Amino acid sequence: MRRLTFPRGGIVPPDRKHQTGRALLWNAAIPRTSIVPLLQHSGEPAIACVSRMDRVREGMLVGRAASSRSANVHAPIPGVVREIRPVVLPGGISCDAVVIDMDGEFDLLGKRAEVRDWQSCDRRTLSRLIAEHGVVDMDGSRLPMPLSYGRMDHRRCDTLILNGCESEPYLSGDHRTMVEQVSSVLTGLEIVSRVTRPSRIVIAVESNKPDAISALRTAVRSSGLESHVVRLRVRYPQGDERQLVKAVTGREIPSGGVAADVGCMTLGVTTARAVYEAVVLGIPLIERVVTVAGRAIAEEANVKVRIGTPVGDLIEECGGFRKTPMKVVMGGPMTGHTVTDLRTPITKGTRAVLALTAGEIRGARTLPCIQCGRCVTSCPMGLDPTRLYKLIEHGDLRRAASEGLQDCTECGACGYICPSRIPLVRQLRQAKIRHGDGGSGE
Amino acid sequence: MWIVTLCLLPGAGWGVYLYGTRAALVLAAAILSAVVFEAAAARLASRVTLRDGSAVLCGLLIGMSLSPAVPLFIPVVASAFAMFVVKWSFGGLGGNWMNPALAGRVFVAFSWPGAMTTWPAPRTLDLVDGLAGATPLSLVKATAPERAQAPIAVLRDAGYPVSAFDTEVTSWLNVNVLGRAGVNLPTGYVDLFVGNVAGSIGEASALLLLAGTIFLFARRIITWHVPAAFFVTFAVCTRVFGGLTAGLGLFEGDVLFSVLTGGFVLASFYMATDPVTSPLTGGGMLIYGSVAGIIAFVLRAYGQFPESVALAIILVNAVVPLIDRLCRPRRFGHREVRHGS
Amino acid sequence: MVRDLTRGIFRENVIFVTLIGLCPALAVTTHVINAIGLGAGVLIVLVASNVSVSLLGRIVAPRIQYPVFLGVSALFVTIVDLTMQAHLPGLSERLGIFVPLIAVNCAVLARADVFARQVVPARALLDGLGFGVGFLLSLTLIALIREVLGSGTVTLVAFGDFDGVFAVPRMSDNPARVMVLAPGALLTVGYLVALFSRFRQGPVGHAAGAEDQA
Amino acid sequence: MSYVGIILTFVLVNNLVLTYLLGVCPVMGASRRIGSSIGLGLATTLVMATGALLTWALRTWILAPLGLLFLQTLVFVLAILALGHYMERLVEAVAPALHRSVGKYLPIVSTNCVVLGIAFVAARADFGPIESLIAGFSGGVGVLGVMVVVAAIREELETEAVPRALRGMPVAFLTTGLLALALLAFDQVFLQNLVG
Repeated sequence: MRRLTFPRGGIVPPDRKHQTGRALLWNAAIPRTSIVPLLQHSGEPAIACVSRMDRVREGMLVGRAASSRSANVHAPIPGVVREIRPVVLPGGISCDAVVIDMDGEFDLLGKRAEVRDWQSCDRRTLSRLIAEHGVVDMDGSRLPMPLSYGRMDHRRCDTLILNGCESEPYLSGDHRTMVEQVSSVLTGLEIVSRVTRPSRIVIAVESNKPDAISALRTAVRSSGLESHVVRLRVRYPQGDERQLVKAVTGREIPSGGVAADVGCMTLGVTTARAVYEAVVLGIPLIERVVTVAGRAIAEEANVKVRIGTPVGDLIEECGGFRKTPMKVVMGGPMTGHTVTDLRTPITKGTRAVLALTAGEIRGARTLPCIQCGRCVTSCPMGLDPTRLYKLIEHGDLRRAASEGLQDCTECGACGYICPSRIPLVRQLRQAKIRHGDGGSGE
Repeated sequence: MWIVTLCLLPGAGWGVYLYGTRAALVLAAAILSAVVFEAAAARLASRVTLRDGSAVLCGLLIGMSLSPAVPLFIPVVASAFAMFVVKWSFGGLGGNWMNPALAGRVFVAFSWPGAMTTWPAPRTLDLVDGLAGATPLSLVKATAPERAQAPIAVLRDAGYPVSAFDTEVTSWLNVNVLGRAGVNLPTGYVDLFVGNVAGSIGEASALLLLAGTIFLFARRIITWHVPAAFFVTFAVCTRVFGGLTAGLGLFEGDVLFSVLTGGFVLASFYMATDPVTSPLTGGGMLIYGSVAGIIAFVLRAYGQFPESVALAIILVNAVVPLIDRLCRPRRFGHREVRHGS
Repeated sequence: MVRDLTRGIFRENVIFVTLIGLCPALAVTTHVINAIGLGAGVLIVLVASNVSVSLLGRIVAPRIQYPVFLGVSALFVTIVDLTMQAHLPGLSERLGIFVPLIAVNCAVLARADVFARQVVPARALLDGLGFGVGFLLSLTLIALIREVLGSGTVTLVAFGDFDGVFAVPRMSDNPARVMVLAPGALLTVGYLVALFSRFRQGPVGHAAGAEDQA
Repeated sequence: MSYVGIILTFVLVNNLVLTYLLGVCPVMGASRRIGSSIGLGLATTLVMATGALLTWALRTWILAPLGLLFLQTLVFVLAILALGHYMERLVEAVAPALHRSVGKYLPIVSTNCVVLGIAFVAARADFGPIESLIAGFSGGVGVLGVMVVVAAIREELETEAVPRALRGMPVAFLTTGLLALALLAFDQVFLQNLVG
């Protein structure tokens, strides 16, 4: 059978997942200090509801959602609020963070959670539970969950897609989650489908994860969830919502629109699991799976880690640096951001921490553009990155915008493929922000 | 760029073997002056660019496209024109819209047509002296159409030598390979293919040039689109109409002869594929190659200058921005292609 | 008044600065003598039409001024053309259609329209003289460069046994023929315009509006 | 000369812009954007075709019988000026949409040397009415082609690191110059070989 994929552009970089994709997930140690930013998604920050020297319990609300574009934030560890200070997150967003020093007892860790009979809950209850526990879309749009599916309210959702592509190199957290915790993922999916009531559910996984596919197929059959698992061709950026919807349904999300505009909703694997924990076990979103990889890391692994753990602590957990890293990246190699401060905390949206050696990063020397056109061929959005880049360099943002600047999803395919190593993505990303619409045009 | 240069070296080396030190001198003059002029121009623009290798490549291509008999000021002027006028006046590597090496060559070809079409006798593989004063193509073009002969027969009649090597290989081919398909290859083509003929320094050996392209394809420095489109349209046109100018009928053109002469291989694989001056997308490249093929054929058949391929390419270079506009991919999430603003 | 005269020669040189009236500058500058011949023709027409326009400017209704100016310049061009045909048949033949084309030379029309119709005849005369001389000098410069590079010669007026052609030593052996062909003209003017703008330190290409009138 | 010969002559071999160097001003001035260059080019083509025909008629039916051929320049200039003027009015009345894109350029091009140039060229070659029309039209197509090609190249060059002194007009000249160099490929010999 021809494996589904999106029609144009895209690249197939070496995936570098072999190490972490086979190893079991393990739990990181609890950090002594947790730095919990009040904005961990795109939208508005939560309002702190604790103050300095307050004692917090594990899983206690520390930041209350300010609006529907905001999400609750909980204390990942029990302890004392040392301070509330501004932090700069990767990507240059700054917000206040609650800094908690560990102290006191763990209420959730190691305790047997009480299982809620979610089947008897109605839509509104489920939706409220998801929101209360601070679940955000941890993979795609990074919007608070209720908003993410709230867009479906007035439209008919006909397809719910579980996004198990994980097409970006290095990342394998979703892969391990699908293999090891397949039933919680499926339950999370089922809960979301209860809320959005789609007419069909598709589980999309790239064909380089056969063990995940077979685990999902078995679990689907035994759980009786009405859905089918499709294998997609390995191709980056298939995990991007636009490409995924196109690959699975053939529908094209209009420029500036969202999946809901074409009756679809995508759900990330990590998010599905968080939904499960929130609704069924009543555990707020205080930890997530992070891939720690790169040649400079002593022990590459997928680790379940508390939100707010400083990156440095996490790297120590994995044996520290084996070599001097050229740079440390939070997020995937294509879409992530370089961090310079190892005290930067893990947030709900941190999919990976990569410590890359010089050999893994393509040379920094930029050569003149020779108009080879590879970036045009690789752009899944049908843009002409080199032309946009030149227009931006030339200071003509207006023209760049008319040629599709805001359609750029910052997938990084063009920059990856560029033989002259021109920092296309960085430039386009900055120009998008400067042009005003801000963010990814959502 | 360095890799392309490397891939060209066997072909250039063969030229030096055929014509001796004189050819080496022309190549050296072209490369050296290209590098010097590039350095000077880059200095004026306060940029450092020698490391990208484009100057060396450009000089090499200029040298390879010249006759070994040209006075040495010709490669120097060609390099100067290429570097200053064609390349740096438009902003250096990436800014130029016309292939600098070809434009340099065309400039000197139109300026000194006499010197550019003087061909010394090459030292061929089995030391049979080639015919001085004409390349196979110019010889064939010079014959009047009323003789109504295939090009290879024209060469025979003009006393163009056939090497023993050619005779042997051709007969082996005829017996063992082509004979089974019922084809009988006349002698002469093998000489053209391996480069036992007169011509510009770098165009003689199609074999060595093609060998170099294997590496180019393997490293994905060039794609198949341009050479394939170029070849197909040129071959089809030659087959269908190519016989007419020789006094033959429709469908009697000699494709093999046409593509093995006049620097076709050099131009289609190494010059037309220059990324800077060719379109961005695969579709665009197909259009570009096809148009270049048609123009190359028309100019070769009816033009004054047998080396029409270079002219065809720079002519099509001019419409590349239009082709790019035409072949702009459809933007995701938009219903139709938006043509500019 | 002095500025009326000098302005056209360098600071507002029609060819290199305002970039109008280019076509003859490009086409006829294969030989120095052609450039001088056409330059002189333009000079005469420019002066004559400037003065006439200055006189007519007040009488003719604005609505029909443009056609009238055009007619005036065409009239003088006809006179120059016929005179040239009669007395300099060789030159006239070489310049071909470019003599009658002076009639629509943007330089002539632009001066009439922009300047001459608003001022007294004396100033119009000086202005015409200045711009005419500027035009003549520019053409000669272009022709000198092109002929030396492209033919290796400098062709001036023939008299007696002398055919008027000076050969430039060394250049005449292997001249770059392209320079006397069309590409040579465009390239030469391109670089000269750049050079002029560099000396003037001013912006180049502000003549877009004027060109639309062309 | 055959009709095909005339077309090839004025589009390629003797392209008015790239060989005769006529109409360089509009090419330089209008070729900043493809859109305006197409409009101007079409207007030029229109005026050139009708202008060549009109001047043929004036020559054959009025000037020659009256022995006034020496007034040719004056008559042609004024006739073509009027032609452009009235054609614009006609276009405006008949097709306002066309007026916005093409028609508004008609009066501008009517005093252009390329339009008058083709009239003189046709007069000197003693072209008949059909030949004049074809010459005017194909000459216009040649001009249009150059305008569009140069405009497309210049649009790309806008974002390139062209040396400061060369930006704007000089680089437009160089572009046109290189185009003329390439077009040298089509010469008289080529024309003779192709159409005899």
